[in-house]
Amino acid sequence: QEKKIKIGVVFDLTGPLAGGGSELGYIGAKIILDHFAKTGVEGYKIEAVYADAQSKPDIAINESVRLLEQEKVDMVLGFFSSAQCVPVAARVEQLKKFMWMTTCISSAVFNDKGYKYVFRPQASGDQFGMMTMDFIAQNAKAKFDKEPKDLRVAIIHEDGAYGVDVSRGNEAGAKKAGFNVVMKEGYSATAPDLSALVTKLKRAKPDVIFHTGYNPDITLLLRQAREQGLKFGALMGHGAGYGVYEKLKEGMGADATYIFNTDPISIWLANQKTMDPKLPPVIKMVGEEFDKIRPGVAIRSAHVGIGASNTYVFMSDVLPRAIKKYGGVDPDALRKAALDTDIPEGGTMLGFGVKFYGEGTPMAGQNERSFPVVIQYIDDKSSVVWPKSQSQREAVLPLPKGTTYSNQ
Amino acid sequence: MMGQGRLVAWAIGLAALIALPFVYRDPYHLHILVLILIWSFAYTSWSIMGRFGLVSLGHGGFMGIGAYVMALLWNHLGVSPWIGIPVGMAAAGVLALIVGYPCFRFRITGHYFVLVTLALSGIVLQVITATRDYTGGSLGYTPNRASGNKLLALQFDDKTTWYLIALGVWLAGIVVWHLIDRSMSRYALEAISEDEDAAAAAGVNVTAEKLKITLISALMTALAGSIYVQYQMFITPDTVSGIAVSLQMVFAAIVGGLFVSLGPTVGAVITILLAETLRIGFGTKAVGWDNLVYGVLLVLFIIFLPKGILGSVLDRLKPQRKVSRAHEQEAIQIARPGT
Amino acid sequence: MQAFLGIFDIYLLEAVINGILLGGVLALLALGLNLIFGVIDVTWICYAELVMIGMYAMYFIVQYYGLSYFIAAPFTILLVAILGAALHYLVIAPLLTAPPINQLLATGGVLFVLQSFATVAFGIDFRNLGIRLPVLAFGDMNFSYARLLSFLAALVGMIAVYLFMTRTFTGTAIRAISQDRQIMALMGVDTKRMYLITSALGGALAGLAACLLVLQYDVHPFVGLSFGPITFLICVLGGLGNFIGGFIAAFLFAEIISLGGLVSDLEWGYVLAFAFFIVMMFIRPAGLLARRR
Amino acid sequence: MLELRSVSAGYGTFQALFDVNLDVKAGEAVGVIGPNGAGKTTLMRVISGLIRPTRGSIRMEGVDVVATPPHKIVSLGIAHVPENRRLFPQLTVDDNLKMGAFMKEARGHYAERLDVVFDLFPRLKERRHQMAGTMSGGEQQMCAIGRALMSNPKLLLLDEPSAGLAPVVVQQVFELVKRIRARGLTVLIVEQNVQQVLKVVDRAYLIEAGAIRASGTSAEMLASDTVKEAYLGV
Amino acid sequence: MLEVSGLVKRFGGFTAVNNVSFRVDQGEILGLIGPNGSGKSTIFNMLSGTLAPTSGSILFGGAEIAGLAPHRIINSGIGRTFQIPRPFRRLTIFENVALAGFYGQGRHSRARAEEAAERSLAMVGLPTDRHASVDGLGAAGLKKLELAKALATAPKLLLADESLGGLDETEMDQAADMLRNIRDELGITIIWVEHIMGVLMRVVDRVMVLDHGEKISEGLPSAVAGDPRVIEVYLGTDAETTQAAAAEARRRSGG
Ligand SMILES: Nc1ncnc2c1ncn2[C@@H]1O[C@H](COP(=O)(O)OP(=O)(O)OP(=O)(O)O)[C@@H](O)[C@H]1O
Ligand SMILES: Nc1ncnc2c1ncn2[C@@H]1O[C@H](COP(=O)(O)OP(=O)(O)OP(=O)(O)O)[C@@H](O)[C@H]1O
Ligand SMILES: [Mg+2]
Ligand SMILES: [Mg+2]
Repeated sequence: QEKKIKIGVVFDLTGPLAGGGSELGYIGAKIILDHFAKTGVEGYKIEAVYADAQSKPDIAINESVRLLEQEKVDMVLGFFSSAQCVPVAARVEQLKKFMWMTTCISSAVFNDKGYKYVFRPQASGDQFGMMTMDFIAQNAKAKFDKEPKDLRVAIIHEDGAYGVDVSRGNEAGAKKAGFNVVMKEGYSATAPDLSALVTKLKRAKPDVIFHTGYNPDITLLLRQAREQGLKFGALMGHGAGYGVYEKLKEGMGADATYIFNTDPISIWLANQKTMDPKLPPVIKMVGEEFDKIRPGVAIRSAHVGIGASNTYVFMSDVLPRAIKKYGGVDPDALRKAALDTDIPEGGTMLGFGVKFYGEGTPMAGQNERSFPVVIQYIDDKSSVVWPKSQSQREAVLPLPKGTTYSNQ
Repeated sequence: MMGQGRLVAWAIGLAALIALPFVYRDPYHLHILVLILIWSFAYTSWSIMGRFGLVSLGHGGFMGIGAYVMALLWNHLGVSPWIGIPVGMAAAGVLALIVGYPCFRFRITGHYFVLVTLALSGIVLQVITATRDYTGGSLGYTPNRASGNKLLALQFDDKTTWYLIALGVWLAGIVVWHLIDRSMSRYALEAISEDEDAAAAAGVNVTAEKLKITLISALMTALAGSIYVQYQMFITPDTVSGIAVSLQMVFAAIVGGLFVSLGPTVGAVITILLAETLRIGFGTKAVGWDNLVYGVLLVLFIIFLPKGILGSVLDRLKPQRKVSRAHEQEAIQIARPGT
Repeated sequence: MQAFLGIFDIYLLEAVINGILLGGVLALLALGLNLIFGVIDVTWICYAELVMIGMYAMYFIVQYYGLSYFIAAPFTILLVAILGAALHYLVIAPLLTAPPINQLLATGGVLFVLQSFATVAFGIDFRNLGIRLPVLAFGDMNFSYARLLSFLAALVGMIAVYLFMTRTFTGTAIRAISQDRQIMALMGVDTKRMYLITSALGGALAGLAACLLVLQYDVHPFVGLSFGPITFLICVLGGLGNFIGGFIAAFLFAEIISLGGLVSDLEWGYVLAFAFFIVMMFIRPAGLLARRR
Repeated sequence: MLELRSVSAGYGTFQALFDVNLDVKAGEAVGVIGPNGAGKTTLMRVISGLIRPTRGSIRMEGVDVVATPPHKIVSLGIAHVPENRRLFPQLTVDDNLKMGAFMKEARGHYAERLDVVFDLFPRLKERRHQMAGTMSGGEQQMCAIGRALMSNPKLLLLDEPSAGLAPVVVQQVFELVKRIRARGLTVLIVEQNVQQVLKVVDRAYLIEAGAIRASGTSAEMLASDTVKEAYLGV
Repeated sequence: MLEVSGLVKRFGGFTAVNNVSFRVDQGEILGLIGPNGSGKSTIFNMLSGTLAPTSGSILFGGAEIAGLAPHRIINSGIGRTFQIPRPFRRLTIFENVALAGFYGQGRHSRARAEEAAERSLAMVGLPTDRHASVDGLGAAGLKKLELAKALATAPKLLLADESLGGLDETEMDQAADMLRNIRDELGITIIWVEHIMGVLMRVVDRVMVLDHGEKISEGLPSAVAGDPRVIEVYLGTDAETTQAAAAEARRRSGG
C-alpha cells in the first residue's frame, strides 16, 4: 500500500472573514502544500483536501467532521477564526486526531483546555496586545516625553473573538506599563456608524489608540475620525485588517502612512541574515508563487506568510520526524513529533522559534517562542520597528506635524 | 383522524429510523442525520405557530436563550442540564410572553409582527455579544466537559446515543404538532389568522390562544437550542441568533410544506442535504457557487411549489378539490369596511 | 453633579448632529423600501443587497472605467432600477397571489443569491472608492460632507416621492394597488405596468442610496447586513408606507444609536435602539405618526 | 351600444354563464334580475373585462371588447361599479375618486368631473378627506358610484347598488339612476330589489342558472308569470 | 336583560355614537334602524366588545360589560353576526360553527360543541355534513353561516346585523321566519339591524331609530313608522309600505 498523508485544510474562502485575511492565509498554506506535494516527505505522498468554512463556525465543525470521518484525513490544518478553532479543537481532541492551527490567535483556544493533539505555532492574541503596549511603554519617555502614568491610551476593538482577545492583551500591557487607560470599548464590525465612538475618542484625547478590527470597520472608523477631526499621537493596529496594507491604502490614501501594525513579521521583511539559511529560498518561492496568483500587490500581506510559514514548520520539521522517529503519520506519532519540536529563534520564516508548551501547562499546545513584531507603514513600505532585534528602522512617533490625524 | 394504514406506516417508518444507527455506522452521515433531526425539531417548533400566519423571525433568539441559559448554568453554577434545560425553556417562554402579550393585545400582525420578532432576535444577539465576559461573546461558548457522570451532564461521545436522543425529541415535536392539529385550538388559530374580530366574536380569546401557541413554540425552540449545544458542545451567537437563522427556519418550513406535519422535516432534510451536497460538490474549486445555486434553488422552490415540497406532493395524491375562490376572497377581505 | 453636567459638552452636540447625519443615511435607505414594502405591500427582504450591487456598480464604473463619479451615478441608478424591475418580474410577479410569507422568503432567497453572486463575481475583497470629500468644520466640531450629501438627498428624495405619491395619478394608483389589485383594471390601470414602475422606482432609490453610501463605506458582499435589518425596523417604526414617519423614525433611531453610543458602549446603543423599537411597537403599533385607534 | 352574443364564462372548471345574448341600446336603462348565484355578477364582470368569456363575442359600439386588454376597456366608455363596492379602503374619498379618473382621457377633465360627482353626492364632498374604509355602507356606495362616474363613461354597470342601504338612500340611488340616465348615460343594472328596479329601467332580463330565462319591458316583466314563479316565489 | 346608558363612541374627532341609552327585555325582538352611517354597527361592535366604548355603561344581566374583551362578552351570553359575513375559509362549514360552539360556550367539551354545531346548522338550514367547504356557499348561505355561528355560542342575546342584505325575496322571508323561530323556540332575545322595512317591521316587537349617532325615536313599529322625523331621515317614500307592514304585524300579534 502506498504511503501517504492526507491533510484536511480548512480556511474561509467566502463570507466576511475571507476578506479579513483568511483567504490570504489559505493561499500561503496552499503554496507550501503544493510545494511539498511535488516531492513528498520521507517517501510519503502529500494529499491535501481543502474545505471552505464560509466564515461560519457551524460549517467549520461540519467540514472538519467530514474531513476526519468521511474523507479520513490524518489531520486537519489551517483555520483562521478563533470562533472556529474553539469548537473544532474540542472535536479533534475528542476524536483523538491531530490539528495544526496556522492562525486562530485567540488565547481562549488553549487556555486551560489541556489539549494533547492540538498545536499552534502562531502567537496568541493577547501577545499582540502586549507587544504594542510594550513598544509604546519603551518609547513613551523618548517620543512622547511623558511619564507612563500621564500617557493616555485608548483601547478599541471589534467585538469578535479576535478583537476581544487582543484588547485583553492591551489592557494587561497597559496595566503593566502603568498607562492611563482613558477608554476601552468594543463595537460590532458590522456597525453602520462609528461616529459616537469617534466623538468619545475626541473627548478622551488619547495619545495612542490601540485598535483591533477588520477591514470595513477600520476604514469606516478612520474615515469618520478624519471627518470628525480626531487627533492623536499614534495608531497601533493589531493584525487582521491592519495586516492588509492594500486596503488601508485604498480607503485612506496617504493617511495610511505612519500607521503601526503588529503581526507576525511579514516573511518578506524578516531579517534573513539571522535566519536559518535554508529559509530565504523558500521565502522567495512563496513570493513568486503568490505573485502568480495575485499579481501587482504593493505590500504582500503578512497573512500569506503566516499561512506559509506555519505550514512549512509542520511539513519540514514535524512531519519528517513523525515518520522517521515515530514510524508514521498517525495522530500519536504526529503529536510526539510536535512535542519534540525545538526550533531556535530565526528558525522560521517569521523569525521566531518553535517550542510547544507541554502537557500539564495551562497553554499546552501553544508555541512558547512565537512573538509578533511591530511594523510601521511608511510611504508604501512596511518596516519592522520593534522588537529591537528585528528592527529595520527607527519608528516615526508621534505622528509628524501636518499629517491628518496629528495632535502635535 | 389517523387511519389504520397511516398508523402502520408510521410504525414501520419509526422502527426503521430507530434501527438505522445500529445498521449504518458512517459517522459523518450520522452526524448529518443528528443535525437534521435537531433542526427538523426546531423547524417543526417554528411551524407550530408559523402555520397560523404568526411568522416569527425571532425564533433564533429563543433557540439562543435555551442554549445559553443551560450552558451558562452548567459552566458557572454546575447546574445539570436536566435542570438547566427546563430553566432555559422557561426563560425563553417568559421572553415569548413578554413580547407576545403586548403584540397580540395591540393586534400587531403581519409584516409588523415579523419585524418586531426580528428586532427581538437582534436584541438577543446583541446582548449575548455585549455580555461577552459571561457568554464568550462572538467567540462562542463551550459547555465544560463533565468530569463525573456523563448522563447527569447530558454529554455523550457516542453518535448513536445522540441520534436516538435527537430522534426522540423530533418525534415528540411531531406528536405535539399532531396534538395541536387535532385540537380545538387549531380551529381557533386558523380563525384568528383569517379574521381576529370574527374569531373573537365566536368567543375565542384571541390574545390567550396566540400566547399559548407562541409559548409552546418558544419552549420547543429553546429545547432545540439546548439539545443543539449539548450535541455540538459549542454555540456562537451567530448559530442561533440573527436574521440568518430565523430565515433559515422559515425557509425550511416553507420549502418542506408548512401545513403538513412532516413538512418542516422534509424541509430540513432537503435544505441541509442540498447545502451539504452543493458545498462538497463545488468544494473549493468554485468558491461561493454552492450558496449561489442554493439560493436560486430556494427561490425556484418557493415560486413553483408554493405549498412546499411535501405539501405539493400530498396535494397531487389527493383527489382534486373544488376550485378555490381564494383569490377573490382575498380582495373582498381587504375591501371590508370598518364594521 | 459635576459628572452629570460633564455630559453636556460640545461633544454631546457633535453626537446629536452626527446622529442627524446618520439619520439622513438611514432615511435615504428607508425611502425606497418604504415605497415597496409599505405602499405596494410587497416584501423585499433583499433591499439592502440591491444597494450593495449598486455600490459595486459605482466602484467598477469609477475605478475600472475611470468615469467620473457624476457620470457613474446615473448609470448606477438606472442599473439598479432595472434590477428592481427584474426582481419584480422574475420573483414577485409569480408570487403576487401567494401568501405574503412566500414573497418574504423568495426575496430572502434572492438575498442569498445576490450575496453569493457578489462573492463569485467580485470576490470577497473589501473595496473602496477612494474618493475623499472635504470636511466641514465648525470650531471644534467637524462633519462629514458625504453624510451631509446623503442627508440632502434623503430630504429631497422624500419630498419628491411624497409629492409623487400624493399628487399624481400614477402615485395614487400605486397606493391603491395593494388594497385591491383585481379592481384596478376597472380604473383603467395596467397593474403589470404599475408594479414595474414602482419596482423600478424602488430600485432607483436603492441605486441613489448606493451612490451616496459608496462614499462612506467599503463595498463587500456582506455590506447589506450592516443596513438591512435596521432599515426594516425604521420603515415599521415610521409606519409602513408613511414617508414622513419613516423619515422621522430614521432620525430617532440614529440619535439613539449615536447618543446611546456616547453615554454607554456602542453595542448597547444598538440594544437600546432595538428595545426602543419594541417598546414603540406597543405604544404606537401603526407607526409613529398614526392616530391612535 | 352593447352587444353580447352567445357569451359563456366561468371560473376555472365551473361554468357560470351559458350562451348569453344581451343588448343595450344607447340611452337605455336595462335591468338584470335573478336569484342568488344566477350569474348576474359574472355577467357584469365579463362585460368590464374582469373575467374573459370562454366563448362568444362582446361589442361596445362596434368595438370588440374581448380583444381589448382589460385596463383599456374603461376607455371604451364602460364603467363598472362592482358588487360590494370594492373601494380602496385606505385611500381617502378624494383619492378614490381620483382613481376613477386615472385614464389618460379622463385626467384632463378631472376637476369638472369632480364637480359633477360632488353635485350628485354632496355627502362625499363633506367627507372627502375620510378614509373610504371607515365610511358607512351608504357612503361607500355613493363613493363607488362617484368613482365610476369620474371616467365620464357612456355605459354604467351597476351591480346591486342598493344592497345594504337605508330606504331613503335606496330611493336616492334609484333616483340617481334616473338622473344619470337623464345626463345621457346608458345604464345596465343588476338588482335584487326587483320591484324598485323595474320602476327605473326600460327593459329587463331575467337570468337563472347562468342563462337568460326571460326578457322584456318592465311592464312585461312585472306581469310575466315566469318572473313571478321563478323569482318572486309567488 | 340589557340596559345601555350614555353610550358614546368617538373616532378621532368624529362622534359615531352619541349618548345613546336603551333597554331590551327578555324575549323581545328589538329592531334597530337608521340611515347609513348612523352608528348601528358601531353600537353592535360595542355591545359585543369588538370596539371599546369611549364612555357609557352596558349592563347585561345586571353585570357591567362595557369594555370587556370580546370573548368574555360572548361567553357571558351575547352572540353576534357581522354585516358583511366573515366566515373562516380555511375551516369547513361544520368547523366554523363547532369553533363557535366550543369557545363561545366557555370551552366545555368538544362533544358539546359539535352537538351545538349540528343543532345550529339544522336551525338555519345548512347541511350538517362535516366536510362541506365554505367556498360552496353563496351570499345567502354565508348569511346563514353567520347566524349559525352566533347561535352555536348559546347566546341569551343575539345581535343580528343586516341578515337579509343580498338575499332575494323568498330567502328574505325565510330568514325572517328563522329569526322569529329562534326567539320563539330558543327564547333568545334579539336586536336586529336591517334596512328592509317590509320584512323587519313584520317581525320586531319594538323599534329604535338612530340618526347621526343619536337616538331619534323608539317605540312600537307602527308608531315609529309614522314618526315624521323617521320618515324624513330614513323611510322616505317607503313610509307607506312600512306602515302597512307594521300594521299587519300588529294585527297578527293581536289576533
Ligand atoms: N370567483 C369565483 N370563483 C368560483 N366561482 C364563482 C366565483 N364567483 C362566482 N362564482 C360562482 O358563479 C356562480 C354565479 O355567481 P355570481 O356572483 O355571478 O351570481 P350573482 O347572480 O351575482 O349572485 P348574487 O345575487 O349572490 O350576487 C355562483 O354559483 C358562484 O358560486
Ligand atoms: N374605525 C372607524 N374610524 C372612523 N370612523 C368610523 C369607523 N368606523 C365607523 N366609522 C364611522 O362611524 C359612522 C357610523 O358607522 P356604522 O358602521 O356604525 O354605521 P351603520 O349605522 O352601521 O351604517 P350602515 O347601515 O351603512 O351599515 C360612519 O359615519 C362611519 O364612517
Ligand atoms: Mg352578484
Ligand atoms: Mg352597519
